[in-house]
Amino acid sequence: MEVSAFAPFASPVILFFLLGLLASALRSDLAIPEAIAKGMSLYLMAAIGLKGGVAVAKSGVNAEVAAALLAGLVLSFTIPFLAYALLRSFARLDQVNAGAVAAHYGSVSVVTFVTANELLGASGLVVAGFMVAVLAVMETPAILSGLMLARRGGGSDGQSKSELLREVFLNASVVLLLGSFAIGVIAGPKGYAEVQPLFDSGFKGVLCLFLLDMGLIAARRLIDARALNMRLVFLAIAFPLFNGTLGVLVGNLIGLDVATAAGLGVLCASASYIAVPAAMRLALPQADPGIYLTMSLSITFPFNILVGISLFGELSRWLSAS
Amino acid sequence: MEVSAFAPFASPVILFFLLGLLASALRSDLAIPEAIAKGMSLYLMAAIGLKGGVAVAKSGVNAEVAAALLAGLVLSFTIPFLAYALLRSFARLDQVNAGAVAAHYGSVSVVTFVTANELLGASGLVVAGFMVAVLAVMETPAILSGLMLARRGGGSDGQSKSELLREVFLNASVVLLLGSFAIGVIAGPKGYAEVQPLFDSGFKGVLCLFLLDMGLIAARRLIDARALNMRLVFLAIAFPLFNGTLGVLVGNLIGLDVATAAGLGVLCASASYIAVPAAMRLALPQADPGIYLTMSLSITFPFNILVGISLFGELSRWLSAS
Amino acid sequence: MEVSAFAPFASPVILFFLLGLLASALRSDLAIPEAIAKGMSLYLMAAIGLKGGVAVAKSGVNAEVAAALLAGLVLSFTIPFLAYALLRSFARLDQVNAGAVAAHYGSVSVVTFVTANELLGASGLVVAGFMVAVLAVMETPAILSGLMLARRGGGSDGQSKSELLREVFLNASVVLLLGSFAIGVIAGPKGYAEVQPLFDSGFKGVLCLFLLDMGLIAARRLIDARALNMRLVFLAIAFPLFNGTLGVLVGNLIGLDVATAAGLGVLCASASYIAVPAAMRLALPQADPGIYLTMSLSITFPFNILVGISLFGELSRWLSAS
Amino acid sequence: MIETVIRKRIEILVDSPLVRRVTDAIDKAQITGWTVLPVTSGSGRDGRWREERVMGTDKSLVLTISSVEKAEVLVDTLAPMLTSHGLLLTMWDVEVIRGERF
Amino acid sequence: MIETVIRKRIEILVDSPLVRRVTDAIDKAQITGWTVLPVTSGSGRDGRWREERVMGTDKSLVLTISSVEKAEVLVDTLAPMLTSHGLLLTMWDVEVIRGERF
Amino acid sequence: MIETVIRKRIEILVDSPLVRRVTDAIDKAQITGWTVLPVTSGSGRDGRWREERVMGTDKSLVLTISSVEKAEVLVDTLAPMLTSHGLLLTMWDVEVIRGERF
Ligand SMILES: Nc1ncnc2c1ncn2[C@@H]1O[C@H](COP(=O)(O)O)[C@@H](O)[C@H]1O
Ligand SMILES: Nc1ncnc2c1ncn2[C@@H]1O[C@H](COP(=O)(O)O)[C@@H](O)[C@H]1O
Ligand SMILES: Nc1ncnc2c1ncn2[C@@H]1O[C@H](COP(=O)(O)O)[C@@H](O)[C@H]1O
Ligand code: NA
Ligand code: NA
Ligand code: NA
Repeated sequence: MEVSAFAPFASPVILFFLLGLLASALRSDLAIPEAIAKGMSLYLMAAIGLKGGVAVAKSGVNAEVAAALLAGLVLSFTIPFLAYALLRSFARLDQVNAGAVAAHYGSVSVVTFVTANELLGASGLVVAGFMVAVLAVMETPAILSGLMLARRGGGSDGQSKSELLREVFLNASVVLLLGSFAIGVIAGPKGYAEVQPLFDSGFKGVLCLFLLDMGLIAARRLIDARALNMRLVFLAIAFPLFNGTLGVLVGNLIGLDVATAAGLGVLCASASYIAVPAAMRLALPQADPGIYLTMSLSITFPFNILVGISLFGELSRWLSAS
Repeated sequence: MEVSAFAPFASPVILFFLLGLLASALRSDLAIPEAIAKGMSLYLMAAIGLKGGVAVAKSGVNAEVAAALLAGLVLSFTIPFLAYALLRSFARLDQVNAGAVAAHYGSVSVVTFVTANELLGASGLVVAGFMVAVLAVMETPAILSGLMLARRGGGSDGQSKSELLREVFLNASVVLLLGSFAIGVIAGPKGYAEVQPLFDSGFKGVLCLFLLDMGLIAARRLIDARALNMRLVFLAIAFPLFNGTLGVLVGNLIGLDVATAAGLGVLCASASYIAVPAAMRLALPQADPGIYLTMSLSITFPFNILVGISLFGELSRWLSAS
Repeated sequence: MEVSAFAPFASPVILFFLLGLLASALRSDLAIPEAIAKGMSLYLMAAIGLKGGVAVAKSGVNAEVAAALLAGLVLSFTIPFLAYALLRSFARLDQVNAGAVAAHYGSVSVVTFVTANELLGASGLVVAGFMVAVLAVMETPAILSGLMLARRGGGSDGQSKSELLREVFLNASVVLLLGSFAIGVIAGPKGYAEVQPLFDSGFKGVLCLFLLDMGLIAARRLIDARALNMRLVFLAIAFPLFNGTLGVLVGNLIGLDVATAAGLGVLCASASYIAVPAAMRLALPQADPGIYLTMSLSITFPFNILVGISLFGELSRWLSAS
Repeated sequence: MIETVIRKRIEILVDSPLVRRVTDAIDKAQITGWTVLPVTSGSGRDGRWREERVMGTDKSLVLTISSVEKAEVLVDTLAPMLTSHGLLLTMWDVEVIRGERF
Repeated sequence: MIETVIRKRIEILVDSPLVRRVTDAIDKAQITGWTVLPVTSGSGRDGRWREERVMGTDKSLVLTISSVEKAEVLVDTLAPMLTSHGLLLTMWDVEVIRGERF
Repeated sequence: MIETVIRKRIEILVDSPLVRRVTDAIDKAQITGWTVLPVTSGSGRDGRWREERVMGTDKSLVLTISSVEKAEVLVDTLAPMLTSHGLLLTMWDVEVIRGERF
């Protein structure tokens, strides 16, 4: 099968994202109420968690799962170090901002993963259900390494450490993802059947509307961006390319199937724009959201949705074929 | 069939409620936007109303329905007197707070009823559709008797009486429940078929997300509670046990089938936490929501969801078998 | 088939609208959160746009489509001139208010069209998919002619002209309607199948809840209305009757099928209450929303939903039969 | 600079079900208008509250601009409710333009 | 206690579609920033409004802190809009910290 | 007219994830309460923001009424956060009723 097999640009999911980008670029006043957007993001997390849990309830847990979880943990924790080095040397960011950006790239984007599931699935690559657990464990380690990097030398204020750790380990998306994953495992296919109409049938439509909103926000943020320069834009594309390739390779090495290795690639390539920005506001308030949020949301996210996902799918196919 | 037949703890509905309780207990920042939660509660009322109305359009109205409506009316009006006596003597609450709490226990919780419908239904006990009308008529009488008790001796300010009666009889949930019940009756099964995908297929999934939110709110409220003491906690469990048993007995006496008698039990056992608190703010602003809302929402509601519903189902089975 | 074939008053869609009107008339506190209502209106636009686009992807474009688009453009632009003349002479409105009201009647109401689709469809009249494009092109010309009328002689402030044109041509509903229409065309029936559960199955149910809210708002606005007099009320019923008849006639003349001609009639009869009021706030802030919004939302909209749609359906049937 | 006049700005924090009573009092004091703002959470002697919209026990902030005389009338009208219904009222002087409106 | 300086706080109630014009005027007056608050309902000489977000005719409250000089510039810029567009503007003195920012 | 007393009204604009820190500081200063208002968009030296609730990087407005002494304590407690966390604090005198509560 060749690249065109993905045909992502005929998928409503992608088309709604493009509509959002276009509408913002034209400065239309189209906007989705924040409460609705937040609600949709919670829905998507609950749905993907449930689905993954049910898949694991069917397939059981084995060495492959353990290997994927470990790989995810290690990749999430180490990617920031690499990113940090480039952000400091190549983009000349200061320590705090470099640490904050690095945390975003080590962590993951739930919506990128969800979109990859749909797009890869449509081309016959079904990502294993346990990858939802990998997604959840990859959210936090990068925050820790990013903070370590940002604060090297500078001391953190002790008072807020426990609060910060709670925010990091019990942040809304980790709790909701792992919680609904566990519910999926416990309820199993039979319990899931009852709620399938909402969480399964409606899923793709909600994803369309959510991506419409993300398109609107990403483009507007880029238009208003002041703090970005060409080196940062370059890195915001180079990071997903490099990290995604790394993820696919590692997935291939530890014996994941074609689709699941592609899924690990997408996780590594993706940059967080939900859990990590909120954590940074708490832990590194001096860091500039005009840098980290604009890079992850306005450049890396569209790049992954429009190009990256297909690319890592092909790469994984090619690797497993050769 | 034995108790395990209910297997409520494998139902996603219950599991999401537990996830909410747990997330709040761990002080996670997981939260569902208020507009979404409010929207879900309106959806649940419209859906349950429609469903009940359609069932009545099919089954017609008979003496059983009339008996159930009358029983509901009488129970809702009288339960507060009993509750009031105990709240005054055993828990030593003052008149105003005792009246306010009593009103909550005489009235009903829509979500408890809806959850009971799902859980009992899953174990083969299908509650009759007309119980939705019973649910609606049980919402208000308790408010009146609660206010009578709270104000004995003390005069109410006349200016607000008409406003109060409107709030009580035309409050949002009564209007929406009775309104969509009537729509269900008029539109009948054929009209309902058009809107079934939203109101029926999606129902259980929405209930899951709503209970997730209720779990979050109930636990947080309990953690922040200052005004509660052990006697009040005891009553918040004793009330549903006693009232629920009373309801099942009455249902059995007036000839309701097993499932429907259990449904009446659940209605009596449940305590309002939507219509009544708002009415109390208007009519008894001196009463402390830290008492009435915490008792009904944080203790009685979880107790009924996790224990009570199954219990009244079993009791009704046992009664009709013996 | 006779009028009763429509049986609109047994449709849940209409019944929920009546419930809203009634609840407001009784001054119940029933209210749907604004964010939810706004989200539903966006959903309805996206869904109707997609559906229309998919229909066109199937049917292709031909001379009939071109004729309908042209007719829509011309009607939307010219209707305001007629309305303006009557508003000035018969109702004695000043220039600014007459221009503002005229713009509303030349433009269209998405929800009226959507409801007509459902009601006419239920009686066997399936409006052609391309009418969604006609709907979109009819939104803006009337705004331009309305402004021309309102400002005759008086100069508009230059600074805001470009902003105004953007607001008019890129306003949220035009962008969303045309955008999802285009997505429907590109994705085609195959792409649409993926998102059908959300956008098609759920559609009628969402329409019910949205009309419930519109009923609530329309009746409340009428109750609070101060600026309306009997002549304006008369025109708010005469306009849809006349414009709707005109639309059906033109549709018949240019060779549209029965259902589609009825659809054009409904578009002409309907008055905007979403896109145009916001544009008027920007362009004609001196005009009184107590006049234009109350006429279009509280009189013309209910009239069309409850009476007009059925009427234009019958008229179109009668015309094509004769 | 355009001429400004001094008026009272009054803000009243109140349970949402009671907003109507407060705005009725404002209308009765013949003040020209009022505006309601949403509020998301709070804490006082009665403890914390948050996300109570489902229960209908949330709060709102009612804001009104008026002349000193009408402000006094309003405060006197609201006086009996202030303690019994737990209202929080603050009031201060502001400059307004087109002061004849208030 | 940390040193504070006196600045003007200006709050402008405006139709949501017009917020952009007000914030453009603030930017033009070279004030460092502004913040927009939601508003849920209101009443004035033109009657009541509530839940108008679907229609896009709801209102917002724009808040800005500035020096007295810039406040005057802003008020003068907004003057022509005030009556024609029905803005409600109030202004008063507040203490701020890090006053050099405004 | 009912007697009023003068208190300080303090409003602090803060990133929503940091609201908790601000309210903890208010509690620590032994002020009786606080109220949080939502905010929809803004602009400052760091650029504009809007609709950031999904990302969790939106802002809130914390409002508290207190005596002058406690206000000073609060401002001193918050001082270190003010610059590092980009808080915007304004403070002014208001008349309140039932002043013994604050
Ligand atoms: N005195 C007032 N105090 C507070 N808000 C007001 C006042 N007068 C008018 N408003 C607000 O301004 C809006 C427009 O007022 P008006 O132009 O008088 O209809 C009203 O809907 C209210 O939201
Ligand atoms: N002068 C001002 N008046 C009102 N709000 C402001 C002002 N300056 C900044 N803000 C608000 O504070 C936020 C952060 O400001 P800054 O730290 O300057 O980027 C902005 O996004 C605005 O919401
Ligand atoms: N000092 C204060 N400053 C600001 N808001 C307050 C203050 N005290 C109380 N509130 C608000 O008023 C509500 C009721 O207060 P209380 O009656 O003391 O429980 C609280 O939940 C807060 O939202
Ligand atoms: Na990553
Ligand atoms: Na009860
Ligand atoms: Na029209």
